[in-house]
Amino acid sequence: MSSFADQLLVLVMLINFAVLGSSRIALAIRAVAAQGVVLGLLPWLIHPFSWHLLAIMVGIILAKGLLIPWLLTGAVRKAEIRRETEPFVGYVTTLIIGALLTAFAFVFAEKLPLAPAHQGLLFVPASVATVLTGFLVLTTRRKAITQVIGYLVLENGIFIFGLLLTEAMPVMVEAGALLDLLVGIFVMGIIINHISREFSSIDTSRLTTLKE
Amino acid sequence: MTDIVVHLLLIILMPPLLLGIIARTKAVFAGRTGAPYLQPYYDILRLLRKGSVFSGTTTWVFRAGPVVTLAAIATAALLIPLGNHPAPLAFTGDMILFAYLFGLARFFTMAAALDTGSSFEGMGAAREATFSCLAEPTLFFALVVLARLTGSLSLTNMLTRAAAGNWLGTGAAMLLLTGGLFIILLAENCRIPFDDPNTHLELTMVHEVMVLDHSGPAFGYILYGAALKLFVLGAFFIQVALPFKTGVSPVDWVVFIGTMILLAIVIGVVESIMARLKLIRIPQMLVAATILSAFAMLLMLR
Amino acid sequence: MLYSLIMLPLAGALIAWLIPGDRLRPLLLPLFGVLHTALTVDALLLTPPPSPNDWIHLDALGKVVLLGISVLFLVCAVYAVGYLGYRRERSNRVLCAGLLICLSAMSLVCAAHHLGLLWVAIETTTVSMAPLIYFNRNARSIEATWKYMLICSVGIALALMGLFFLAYSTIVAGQEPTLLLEPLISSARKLSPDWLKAAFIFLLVGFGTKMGLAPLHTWKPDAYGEAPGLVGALLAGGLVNCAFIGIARIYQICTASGNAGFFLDTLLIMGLISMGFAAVFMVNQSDFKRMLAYSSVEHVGILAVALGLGKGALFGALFHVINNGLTKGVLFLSSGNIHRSYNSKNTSQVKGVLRRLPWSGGLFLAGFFAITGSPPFSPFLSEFSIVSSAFIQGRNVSGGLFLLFLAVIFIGMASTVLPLVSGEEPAETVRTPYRDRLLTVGPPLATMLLVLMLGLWLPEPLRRLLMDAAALLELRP
Amino acid sequence: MTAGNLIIAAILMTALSGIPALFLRNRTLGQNLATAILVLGSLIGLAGAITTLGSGRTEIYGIAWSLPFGPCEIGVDPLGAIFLLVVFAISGCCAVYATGYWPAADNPATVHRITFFFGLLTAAMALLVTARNGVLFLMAWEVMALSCYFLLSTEDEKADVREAATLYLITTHLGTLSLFAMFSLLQGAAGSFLFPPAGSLNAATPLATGIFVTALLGFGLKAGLMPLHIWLPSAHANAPSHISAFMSGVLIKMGIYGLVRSLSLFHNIPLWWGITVLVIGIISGVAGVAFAIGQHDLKRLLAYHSIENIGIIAMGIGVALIGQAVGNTILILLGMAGALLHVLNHATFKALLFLAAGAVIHATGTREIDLMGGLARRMPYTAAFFLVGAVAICGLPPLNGFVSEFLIYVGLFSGILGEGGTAVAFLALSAPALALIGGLAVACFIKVYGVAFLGVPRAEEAAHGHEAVRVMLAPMALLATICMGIGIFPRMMAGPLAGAVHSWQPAVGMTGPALTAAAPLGWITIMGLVQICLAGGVAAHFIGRLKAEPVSAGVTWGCGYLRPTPRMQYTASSFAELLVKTFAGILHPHVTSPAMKEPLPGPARFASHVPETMLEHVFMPVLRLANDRLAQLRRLQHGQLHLYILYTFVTLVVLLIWAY
Repeated sequence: MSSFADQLLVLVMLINFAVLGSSRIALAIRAVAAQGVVLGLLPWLIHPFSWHLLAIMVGIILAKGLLIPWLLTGAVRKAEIRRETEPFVGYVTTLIIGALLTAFAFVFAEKLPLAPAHQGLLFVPASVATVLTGFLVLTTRRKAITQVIGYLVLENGIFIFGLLLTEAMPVMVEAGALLDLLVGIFVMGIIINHISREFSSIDTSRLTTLKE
Repeated sequence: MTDIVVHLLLIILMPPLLLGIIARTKAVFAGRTGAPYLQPYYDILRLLRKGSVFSGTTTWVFRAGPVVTLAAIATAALLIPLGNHPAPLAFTGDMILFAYLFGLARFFTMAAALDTGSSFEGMGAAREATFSCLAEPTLFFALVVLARLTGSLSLTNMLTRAAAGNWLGTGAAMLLLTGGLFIILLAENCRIPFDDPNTHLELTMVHEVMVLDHSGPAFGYILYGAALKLFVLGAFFIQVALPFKTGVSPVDWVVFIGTMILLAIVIGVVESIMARLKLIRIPQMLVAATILSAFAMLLMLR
Repeated sequence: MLYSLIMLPLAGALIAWLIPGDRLRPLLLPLFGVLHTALTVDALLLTPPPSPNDWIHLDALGKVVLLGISVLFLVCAVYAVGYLGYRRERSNRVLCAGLLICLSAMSLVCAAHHLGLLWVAIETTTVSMAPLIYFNRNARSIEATWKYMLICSVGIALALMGLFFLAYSTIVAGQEPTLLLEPLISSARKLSPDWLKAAFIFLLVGFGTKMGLAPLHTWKPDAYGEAPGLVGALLAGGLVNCAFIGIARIYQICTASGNAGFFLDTLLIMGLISMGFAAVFMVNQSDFKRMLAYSSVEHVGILAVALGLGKGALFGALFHVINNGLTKGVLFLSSGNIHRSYNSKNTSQVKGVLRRLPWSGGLFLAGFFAITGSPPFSPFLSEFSIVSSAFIQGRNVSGGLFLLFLAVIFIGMASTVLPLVSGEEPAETVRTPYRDRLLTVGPPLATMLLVLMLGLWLPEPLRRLLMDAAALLELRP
Repeated sequence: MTAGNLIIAAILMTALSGIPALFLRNRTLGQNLATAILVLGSLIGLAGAITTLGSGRTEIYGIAWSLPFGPCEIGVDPLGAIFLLVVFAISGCCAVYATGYWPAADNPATVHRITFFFGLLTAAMALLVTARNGVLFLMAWEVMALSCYFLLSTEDEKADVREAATLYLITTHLGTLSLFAMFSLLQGAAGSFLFPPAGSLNAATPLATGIFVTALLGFGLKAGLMPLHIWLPSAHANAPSHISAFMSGVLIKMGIYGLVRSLSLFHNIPLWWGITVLVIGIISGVAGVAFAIGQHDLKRLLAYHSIENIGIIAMGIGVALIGQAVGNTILILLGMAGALLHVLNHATFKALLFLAAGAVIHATGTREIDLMGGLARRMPYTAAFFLVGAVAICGLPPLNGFVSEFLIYVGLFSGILGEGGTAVAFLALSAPALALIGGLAVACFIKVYGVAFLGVPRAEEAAHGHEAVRVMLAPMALLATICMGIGIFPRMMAGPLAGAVHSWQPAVGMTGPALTAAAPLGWITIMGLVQICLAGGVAAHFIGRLKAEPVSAGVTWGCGYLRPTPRMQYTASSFAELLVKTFAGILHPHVTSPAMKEPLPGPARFASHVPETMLEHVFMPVLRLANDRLAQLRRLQHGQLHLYILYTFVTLVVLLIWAY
């Protein structure tokens, strides 16, 4: 069973690369949605069944897999943009950096001891790698919407780690995670609309009037 | 007691004589007969009997100038030992008062000069101010040396104890010191080569040009004050340069008077054989004097 | 009791949202401000028996910060009535509601003893502030809001990661998995050190972003510069302190874990870096609101340094939390007035404030003296006790750097503030309706007097409270 | 009513003196009321200081405060009392003067500001001198600095006033920061913020060295020791004159007080401390007066003389420290007594000079001495008082300036007689240096006095000068009297000074007679009287002659030129030219001199101006350089959001790598 979880985690990491490499925003959004669904499935594999668990799964799949992608697509449609043109760093380069970061994640994970229950699972490297990927997207992309996607990837990475604690951690913290996610995206969505209204584009590289 | 009386008599009577001797010496060098030795006395007495002319621009400062100057120099004269005899007034640190009294005299002379509002007298005051504050350190180096030499903080001891023995002990230092002091002596008393007491090219003068406007008794005081200053500083100098002492009081008085006259003659000779320095050279000479006495001090401290 | 502290403002927010009239709504703020302060004082006076395993209870640390926040909010609330009087063109529904929500979240931060709950509360403050920064609805404010939102969200996400690590460290150590503070502290020695370190780093970066430690402070000048004065005051005097509590809680756990060296050094270095950054950016800063932002960066740096020094500096740190909050309040509110009156916040246009607005100008000047640690204002006491404890501990290099940065900062601030307040007012400045009135000058004036009072006379209860709080942070050998 | 209570009462009264005026509609009444309260407070304070000096007792009071810096005490001892004397005396005089110089009727906008902060300033200084706890000291220190800032920036509509005020504020705050370090270190050494008893700390420790250096830095900045004097000239020049008088007379002395007080805590003082202070003193003295000669702004010139006199005071302190190092009590006694007496003397004659200068500026409306001239005719009293001050500050007998320099000189010379290589060398070198300072001071003040007061008016302003009103003259008269009193009867200061030195260094078991034995103050009286008698005699004779013989008035002898004009008089620039040229090495004067090429040159003018060289050629360039370097760093705040996030990212990674 746990080996299957590992395969899913590998899949998650592959999706990271898909996000990194995709120039079409719609694709990136789908990729993140897929990642969300996969994460929603994961708890099933590592924890024994419980209604509580089921609730969490459903909640996650709904939020990460449907609601947020829907919000984002809406924002994209409003702002009429198809693809992330000329990012700060080229796609190939980002892919390479992504690979390096993933490697770094594995090295970092090596240094940390695991609880006996989770020996040999890829959770830690996967989550760290995903977090780093999120950072990478955030720092290399121009469009506000893509940066939101990057932020989502970051959140996913954190969530992966959260899975290790599902039973240890009280519900409300997960709720907190989701809440944060939702509210964050929600507010960002609003702001993106305003940005597009103010600047007739959501190219954040234009937002540089405030500086020394 | 007698010593004090003699001291007072000397500082009252002798100073103009020095001027007379200097003038006579110069006359001899110039091949003239020259005025009698006592000429300065006649001049002063005549001036005291004359009326005065005061410029309309002047205030009380102008009148106070000569008075305060003379008083200050006279006070200094009471602090200086003559020959081998203690000064009438002697106490720890009197050499500082001695030095500063001349400062006071200078201050009021210059004030009186500036009070006239004449550009020439201003010029003279400016030069006097500059040269005197360059001369000041030399005197104090000398005082330091003497203090260290005699282990005392009073002019009387410093000068009376500065016996010929010192020359054997620390000849080099004394030599440098004498050189320095002699330059200061000439500079402070406005003698050639620093200044010319009896030229009448105002542009070239220092002391004389400051007193251009004084007349009558005031000018008499100035003349006498100048003579007294020469006398006092001369006494200071010879007791460092020629500390001959026998210990027998009358003899020492004679020796002192003799050496003073000798000094006057020397000054006369110098004035006759030297030309006046260019004005811009004077500061350099004064700094040189300072350096000489500074070296003397270093030799002492070594 | 405690719950009312949190619920009451929420109710207020609801009412504010429902009230239709823009004129009436602002009056809710002082009303709830007073109620909240009353409740706070009450909570401070009669202490419920400490219940360690409770998710919500108020310990000395929480009390200190809560006190500061409540007073500051009251001041801003009264000010808001006067301020919104000048901003009739905007609907203030969002502003009022947001302020009250933020207040409730801040109270929760002070009371929360479950780190998850603490984190949620801090997150709420972040989110609730976003629309307030956006109050002016122009290109600059939206840019500021966007940066604030994204950077802070990233930070907060990292903090969550840190919390997960912390929780996991209990699991790895085979402890009862929990995020309650007291159990964590008592079992700190047993936690897996590696995970603890990782947790500390993520939490420091996370809450540090919120607090504005350099180089995580990048959102601060923009947000502070564009937000209205009273929002800036709450950001600098309220939210910063919430983040401080977050870090202080982690500090409690980490220092209890035995080998505290790494954690202390990290804080010390981060703090010094922040002060250095602030110093660099304050020199010839032409926008006085941005200058205040950098000053806030400086002061969180001071707090971090104080935590890093420990021992005697802890008292100073906690006292400084209050002093900095209040003084920043004065500065932001008076600078808001100046901004209103000149319709510019650039020193090239703003001159001779003392002649045009004697009260606001004087307050701004006094605030400047206070914030730069000049006696007899209270920040002097806290800053001096911090730096002196540095020297007393023989940390001369840290102390020297501390003073050096203070010196540069003073030069920078002085050369911005003094030309601002002194001299003749330029002829060509625009005339605006703003005048100094009781409602816009009274609150900062009262705060300034409070700061002065604390600088001359530290009331015994407050002093004991600070001592207790410092004892909570003390390094346990 | 003990001395301490008197002092405390005085502090409270002066501190509150300005408050009632704030609530009075009638500004003139307010000003007079404030002045009355202040003067009354000052008198009470003087009474307290004098009782302390008389009894020589030290009184310590604990005061209850809630600040977390240990117990707090205030105390009055002879050492402090000397400074209290200065504070209250000068404060009273300046306050009275202000009613004539800064009347409420003419300055409705600023009068309250001045009276309020002036009272606060006085109180802060008095508190500073009595503080026995480091933190209380710092508070008083900063209140003093700030209220002085507000006084200084009274006329902040003028650009150069603003600049001066800003410079002052920044430098004084830097000093305060250095004092933060100093008192922290002191706490580390003494174990409490209370000042330890005098001579209780060992100076031969690195900690003590730290304290010494920080103290020298912090207090030196306030005292205006070269090269930390940069703020002083512009501040003194741009403040209202009675404020300048108070700053120059008292404010900078607080720096001296701090230095003296902090040094008094140590025993076993290393020689290099003394030599450092001595050398700094010499530098300040010579450079200060050299700069002064180059000025022709009356108040800037006086300001540079403050630097000079602070240098002389520092020399005295240096002598005392050397005395401690080599174990020569005479040196300690003479050096410290000289320094303390010079504190008192400089306060009196410098205040006198600034007040007189204020009267002149009030009358002529300019600070440029080349536009004055002939004022002695129009304002005879002011001229006379200025002359007294000038003679005193030049250290000429028989006024008070001479007495304190005399003590220092005797100290130097008795040090020279003693053994101990290095020490003797430095002492021997400093005697001529002091002489040089004296000579230059004479040159400078004859310049000021001659150009400003003597001769004939050089410009319209001077021609219409008018004598100052009585309330302005009275304080000057008082100060002049003090100058002469101390100058002729210095013996009355012997007891207090010895007591102060004793409380500075209890090891020196000295009392009144010992000081008079070490330095014959009695003789100074005698010599003074001799001088006066001689002068009187000559004067009497002179007057007699003038009566007896005809006296006629004429024009000044122009060497044949019969129509001299005022513009022919020697100007300040030309008077100073020779000296400025001599010291051009350190002064870097800006000279504009005519270039004579053609045989018959047209009109040309010579002018020289000496800037604040230290500031222009050392500090500003450094600051500018630093600023340019920092400008590079400021690019980090470029507004690129994604890079901001990168910062976060990098911080995280760096910390992780550092941790593992």
